[in-house]
Amino acid sequence: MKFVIAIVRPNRADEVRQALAGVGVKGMTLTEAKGYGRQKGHTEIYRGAEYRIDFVPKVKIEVAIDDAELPLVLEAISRATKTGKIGDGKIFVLDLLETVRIRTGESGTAAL
Amino acid sequence: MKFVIAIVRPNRADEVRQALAGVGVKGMTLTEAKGYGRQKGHTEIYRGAEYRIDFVPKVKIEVAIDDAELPLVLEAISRATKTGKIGDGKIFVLDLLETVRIRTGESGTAAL
Amino acid sequence: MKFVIAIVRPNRADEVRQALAGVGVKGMTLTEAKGYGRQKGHTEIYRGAEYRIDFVPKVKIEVAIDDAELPLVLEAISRATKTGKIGDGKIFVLDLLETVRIRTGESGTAAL
Amino acid sequence: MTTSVLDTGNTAWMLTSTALVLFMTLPGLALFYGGLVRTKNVLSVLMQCFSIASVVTVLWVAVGYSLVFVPAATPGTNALIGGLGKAFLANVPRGALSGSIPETLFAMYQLTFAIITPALIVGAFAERVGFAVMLLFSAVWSLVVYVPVAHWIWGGGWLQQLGVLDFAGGIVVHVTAGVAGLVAALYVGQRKGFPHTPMMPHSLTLSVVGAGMLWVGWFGFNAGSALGANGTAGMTLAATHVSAATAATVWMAVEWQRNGKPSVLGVITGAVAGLATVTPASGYVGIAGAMLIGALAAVVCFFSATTIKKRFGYDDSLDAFGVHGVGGFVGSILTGVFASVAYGGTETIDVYQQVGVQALACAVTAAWSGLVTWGTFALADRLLGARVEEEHELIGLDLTNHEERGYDLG
Amino acid sequence: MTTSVLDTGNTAWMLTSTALVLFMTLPGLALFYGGLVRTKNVLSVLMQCFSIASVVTVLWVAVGYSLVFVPAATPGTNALIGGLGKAFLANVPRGALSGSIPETLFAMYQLTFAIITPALIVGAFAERVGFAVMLLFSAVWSLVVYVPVAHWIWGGGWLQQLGVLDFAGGIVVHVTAGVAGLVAALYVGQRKGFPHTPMMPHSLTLSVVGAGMLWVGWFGFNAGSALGANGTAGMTLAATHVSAATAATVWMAVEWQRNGKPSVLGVITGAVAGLATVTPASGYVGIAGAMLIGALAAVVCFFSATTIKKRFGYDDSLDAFGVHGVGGFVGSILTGVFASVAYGGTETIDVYQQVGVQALACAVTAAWSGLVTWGTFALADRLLGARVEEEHELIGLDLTNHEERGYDLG
Amino acid sequence: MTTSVLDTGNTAWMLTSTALVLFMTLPGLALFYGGLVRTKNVLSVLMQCFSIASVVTVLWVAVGYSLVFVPAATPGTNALIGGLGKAFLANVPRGALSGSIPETLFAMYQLTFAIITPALIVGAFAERVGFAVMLLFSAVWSLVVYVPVAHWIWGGGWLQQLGVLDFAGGIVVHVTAGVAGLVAALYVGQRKGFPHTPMMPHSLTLSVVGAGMLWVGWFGFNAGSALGANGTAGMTLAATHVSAATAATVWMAVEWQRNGKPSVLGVITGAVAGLATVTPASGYVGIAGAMLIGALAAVVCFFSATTIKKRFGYDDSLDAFGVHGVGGFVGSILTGVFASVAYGGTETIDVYQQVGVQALACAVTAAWSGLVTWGTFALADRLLGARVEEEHELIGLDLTNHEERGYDLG
Ligand SMILES: Nc1ncnc2c1ncn2[C@@H]1O[C@H](COP(=O)(O)OP(=O)(O)O)[C@@H](O)[C@H]1O
Ligand SMILES: Nc1ncnc2c1ncn2[C@@H]1O[C@H](COP(=O)(O)OP(=O)(O)O)[C@@H](O)[C@H]1O
Ligand SMILES: Nc1ncnc2c1ncn2[C@@H]1O[C@H](COP(=O)(O)OP(=O)(O)O)[C@@H](O)[C@H]1O
Repeated sequence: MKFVIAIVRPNRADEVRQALAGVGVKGMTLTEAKGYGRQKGHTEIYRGAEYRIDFVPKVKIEVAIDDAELPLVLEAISRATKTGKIGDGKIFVLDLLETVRIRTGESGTAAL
Repeated sequence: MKFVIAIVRPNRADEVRQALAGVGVKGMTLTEAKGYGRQKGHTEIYRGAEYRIDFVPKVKIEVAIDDAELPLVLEAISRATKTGKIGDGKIFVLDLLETVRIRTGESGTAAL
Repeated sequence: MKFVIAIVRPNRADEVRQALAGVGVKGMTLTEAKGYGRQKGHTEIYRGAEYRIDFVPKVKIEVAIDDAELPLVLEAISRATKTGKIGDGKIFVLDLLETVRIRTGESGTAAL
Repeated sequence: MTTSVLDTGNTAWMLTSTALVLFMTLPGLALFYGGLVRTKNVLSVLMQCFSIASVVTVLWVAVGYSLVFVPAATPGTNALIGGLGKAFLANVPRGALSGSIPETLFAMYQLTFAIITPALIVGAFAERVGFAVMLLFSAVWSLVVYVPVAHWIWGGGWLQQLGVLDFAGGIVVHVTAGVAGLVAALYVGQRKGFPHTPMMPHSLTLSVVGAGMLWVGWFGFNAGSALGANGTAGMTLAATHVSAATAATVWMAVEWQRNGKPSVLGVITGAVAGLATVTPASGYVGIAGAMLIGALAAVVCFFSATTIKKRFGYDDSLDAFGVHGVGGFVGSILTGVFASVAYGGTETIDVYQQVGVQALACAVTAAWSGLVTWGTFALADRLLGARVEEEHELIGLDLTNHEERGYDLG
Repeated sequence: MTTSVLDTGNTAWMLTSTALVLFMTLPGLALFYGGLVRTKNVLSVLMQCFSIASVVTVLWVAVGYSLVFVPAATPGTNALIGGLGKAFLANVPRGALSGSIPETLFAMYQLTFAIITPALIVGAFAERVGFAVMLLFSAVWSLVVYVPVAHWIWGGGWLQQLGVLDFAGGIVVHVTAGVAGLVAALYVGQRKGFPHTPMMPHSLTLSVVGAGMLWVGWFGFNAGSALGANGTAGMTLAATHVSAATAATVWMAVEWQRNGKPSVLGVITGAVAGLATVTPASGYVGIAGAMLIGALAAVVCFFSATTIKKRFGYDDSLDAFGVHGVGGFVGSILTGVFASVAYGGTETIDVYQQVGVQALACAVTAAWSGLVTWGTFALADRLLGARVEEEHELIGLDLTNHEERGYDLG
Repeated sequence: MTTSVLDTGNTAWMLTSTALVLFMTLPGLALFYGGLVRTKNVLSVLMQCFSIASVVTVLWVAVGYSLVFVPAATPGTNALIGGLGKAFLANVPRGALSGSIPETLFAMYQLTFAIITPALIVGAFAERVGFAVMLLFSAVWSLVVYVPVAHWIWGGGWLQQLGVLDFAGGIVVHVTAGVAGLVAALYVGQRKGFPHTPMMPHSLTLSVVGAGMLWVGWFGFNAGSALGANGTAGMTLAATHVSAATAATVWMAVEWQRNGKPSVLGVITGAVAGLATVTPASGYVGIAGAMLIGALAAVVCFFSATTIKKRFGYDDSLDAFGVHGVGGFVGSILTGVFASVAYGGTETIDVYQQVGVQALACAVTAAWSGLVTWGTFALADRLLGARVEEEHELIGLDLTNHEERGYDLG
């Protein structure tokens, strides 16, 4: 199994959810995050002093999948969130040793 | 070492903490998250229009452990958070290559 | 590639960002978190009753890097955030199978 | 008092007072209470205050005002309830006067009291009673408790004839609401998890804002009860303010001494306790009396909101009984003392006898309010279920009752 | 009316009313609107209300007051616009009276109306119009629409001569602002994502607070328009309050029936609709008339803010037109009915004829306001671009227009 | 002024003004300041305002009022301090008058000034001074600075005898508080991280709300200082409002020009600067004078809160000195000019001489306030440590001083 972490633009969360559901993914978990990268942040002004805020709002989507789903999943995320402009985000793929569904105690791909 | 990620109901965080402490876990990290899965979300109404919110509040607990602790940890989390109703959540287990305790520079299981 | 997760004090995020940038890291992702560990939390009082809050505010920094960068990265994070007092935090290193830059479709170390 | 010429100064002050007392509920009390509940229930509390203000207005205009302040058609029943001669304010032309102010204005000023009283109660059963039950209860309680009690004490009813003193509503407002709160809290039971799970205020910031508004608005509540801009209004305002400040200071000191730290919640609760407690006495006492009342209010209400509540284990969520009820009792009894000219007050009374009358009035109204509250909740329980399903309590009333959330800050 | 002696009671009430109506904008309306937008735009709305209050004050003192209330130098033009005799309030000494109150005070009281009117409009184009465009528009609109319309109806202009009835600004304030909002919303187009993306209020809590302040402040708006503390003020306050409460109750009932649940946004919108709609009639009607107006306000505005808006697809972000505009129309027409002594009102009028005059006044002012709004936006579009870049709309106006954020709670 | 008959209109306005000025502190200033600090310190600021209101009330009633407004027993000392003849308001019966209003009311109105003045100071040392030190300081400062200075200028003391003009507290309130703030900020030093770490307001939304309340409440502060509902009150209200609006507009323009963008914080700070600066002159000037004062207030305070503070590096956290102190100085001096009939004012004065008196009064009170502040902080430093431990400053005062948090939105 694979554990896929996608960092995407905050307003794209719903598109990603739909795209993933579209390729058969049954669940995912989302966290608000702040990203630093090539995309530049913004400035804020306070009493005449300007402060650079380097971190930009991002959403992190974590989804555990079966190995076979990986290409589809990568493609779905990219499709749903790609604008071609700096800041589209990253997808990271990690190996997932085990999954447990707490409710039933099922494990492995059955628990996804 | 293993890196365990548990997605559980938000009001269960304290029970999980206690259960983990009960099996000897010394530390953990918690993040607020939103989950999508079989558990259905809620609707919100605005000026007569109804919107479905598919994401439900969840808490993500991350805990780094020694390999030997894994069965106990899985059992403790399940016990603390299982209600038997849809939405109890998932546990994911990843392999953990290295751990460093910043304060002392210790690494490996000594740093857990 | 490696996926490094650092849990640090919340007021240290900017120092870590600078230190990482200093060793050539181009991007990272930050999440607000709450930690439980040796560092004790605080008490809150409500209508004469005292409640212990065991979780303390932390920041989680996730950074995907090339294998070769690991020692530098570990060192940079430690340097930027170490105070020597309990609660400095942890660094966890996981193996990273794949990285994709959504904007360009690049993958592997080119996408970092 | 009974001059039949309109005085613009008195009218100006009563217009302002009406605005101030409405402001106490909207948004004052709504914020004070709203800040104290958990995020998932903030809107439910705001909604309760807002809808009570609306529905009670309709009831008051329809029959409430008339039943309180218009003599009954058959004089025999007037001891218990007034008449319907001014239902829908039909016989209140714009030229009609009540003392030296327009009667329409008097009716609206009194309405603002009828609004805040049931709104105070919701603090006791917050976070677990659904909107429909709350609305049904508030409407019934308003007509069956507030209206007759106000008639008994202010509208020429039997307690007024006995000489009870209640300047601005210690009994009419705070005792009745506080007891109703306690009984309702007992009927519906504790919130799930109480008292072990911490149920922290989701925004003490909002509660402080609400407390500030209550303090300021209370000038209209008490000094407005002078029904004119005169020496009584001036002294009443002073007594009100001094009692609030003294109570806040004393509560802070008590907490500092007992817990090692003064709390924000403590200081604002102290101020509200001082305001509620001085209310029945506010127009009769001098400065020293007001200070003493404030100090006692802080000590007694501190004790009731912490020790007593813990001891008996009822879940009066936001201390509607612990502060308003207890403060109302204490203040109403003390009015029998400090209103006396012997103690710096304005009334030539026999203190022992007056305290007796005050106690009787408290006891009877408390019993009546408690009885009707229990009965109404029992009825609502039959019809709708007195409290929400456990699942809904967990999710929160905002989403389950209104499909809305208080904040969407993401 | 034309006594030339200062009455301290009337003056006291008008000082208070001036404070109350300013309070409606700062912070009442600012909060009501601010809570309804998304987090990223909350400051932009607060800033708009605050800067309108500031800039309109300067314009009003400079020329506005004079052009509305001072007769034109050449009598022939007075039907359309007043004169500049009191520009910069230069000829308004502190001893000057307007009726029985200081003229300076009258000028300030009227100013608070001139402030809130353009502030109401911003609700219609919120979240997509930049600060500079908003400011330019508000300044122009204030001088070219508000000032002449106020003169026509309150300053001795042609509509007043025709006998139009507008006690506290149903036409002058709500029709003009509502229509301007609609036209502006049509000119700049929908927000990106509307109506499919949910654009939930970021803090209904704030909106409830704002609504409470509007309700209380409206006592100054309507009862203050009696320009004294008298029987009319009392009845006006009652009519205002009763209409608000009835409308909130009815809106709640309609929603409950249609959606299965009453919403917080519904109840507060209902109250505001009741307040806006009763405004033109508030000084003329009796209690029954006010109740009827409130009930109608709720039904019609509910329909306009949900069904009609959806049907025609314009994006009146915060329902400035749907509530204020529609409520203004309905109330102004109904004033022609319920102001009549035949229906419990104060005026001896022919209802059919009066409704005609009211309709004419609404139509002409609406047309003028719409026209000038379209023209001004077209001009602003040339100069500055009518709406912000898409990227800026996405990021939000707080950061892009002001480099600030509403909250930093981390 | 010295009529001995109660006027209900004047009394109505002063009752309202008392409510308005208390509202400026609770919750106005509390919110304005509370929004500007970081989340971890919001409650500490609210708590400071609330507890100052409470404790100063007790002190004022006990001795403050008497020492300011009652002539000293030995006439020789009256130039410096009043007498104790009305300690605990003991000799102030409800029938007593002050001018045409109840003396109790006058005492309460003046109390609201005594409350807000030390509350203004806390803005200067926010986020690093503990609760106990703050409370000790406020109590001492209130008695040793506010009370004598108010006596000097308003209670028949030496500066009043010299003819100083301070209508509503430019010197008594703003100069004394501003200078105390500066000295306290210097004594306790910068916040850890200042000025490099951004210390952004945690909720500009709250600050805007607070600013709106301050603006509205200021009508009671300035126009209430007319002590009646008359022509002076009307003109004072106008001058106050116009100055605020002009200052907000000018500040916005200056910022727009210098930073490319106008900021929300700028506009609200401008309004407050305009209000503070016009205060001493508000009852004496005409509209043009008020506009000029507002414009100057904006420019000078902008300069002081940005450039000067940066240049000298003191950490006046919320610009208590930069806005109130500097505005107070500027306004008090300009009063010597614009109060003159020659410049549209009411006073027949020699401008040069009057400016001299004003400057002298500013200098002496500033020196006295600064001296006592330094001394009191030095004393508090000995007893309790002037500022909190570094660790506590990091965690925030809410948790470490009160074991509470401002928000629990999770
Ligand atoms: N090496 C990295 N490790 C973790 N997160 C990263 C890394 N590089 C980028 N990110 C995340 O991806 C986001 C987008 O990256 P950025 O460089 O701004 O643009 P792009 O995705 O177009 O290359 C960043 O804001 C950050 O959250
Ligand atoms: N494949 C997945 N990857 C990541 N998170 C998941 C996945 N499936 C479920 N989750 C998380 O687990 C939560 C519970 O899942 P859900 O399907 O609702 O119920 P259950 O745990 O009873 O099967 C989801 O809300 C989501 O946060
Ligand atoms: N085993 C663990 N798994 C995950 N996170 C941990 C673990 N142990 C500690 N942490 C995180 O590291 C933080 C610091 O740990 P703590 O024991 O308090 O101090 P120190 O880092 O000085 O040993 C914790 O608050 C928690 O967020």
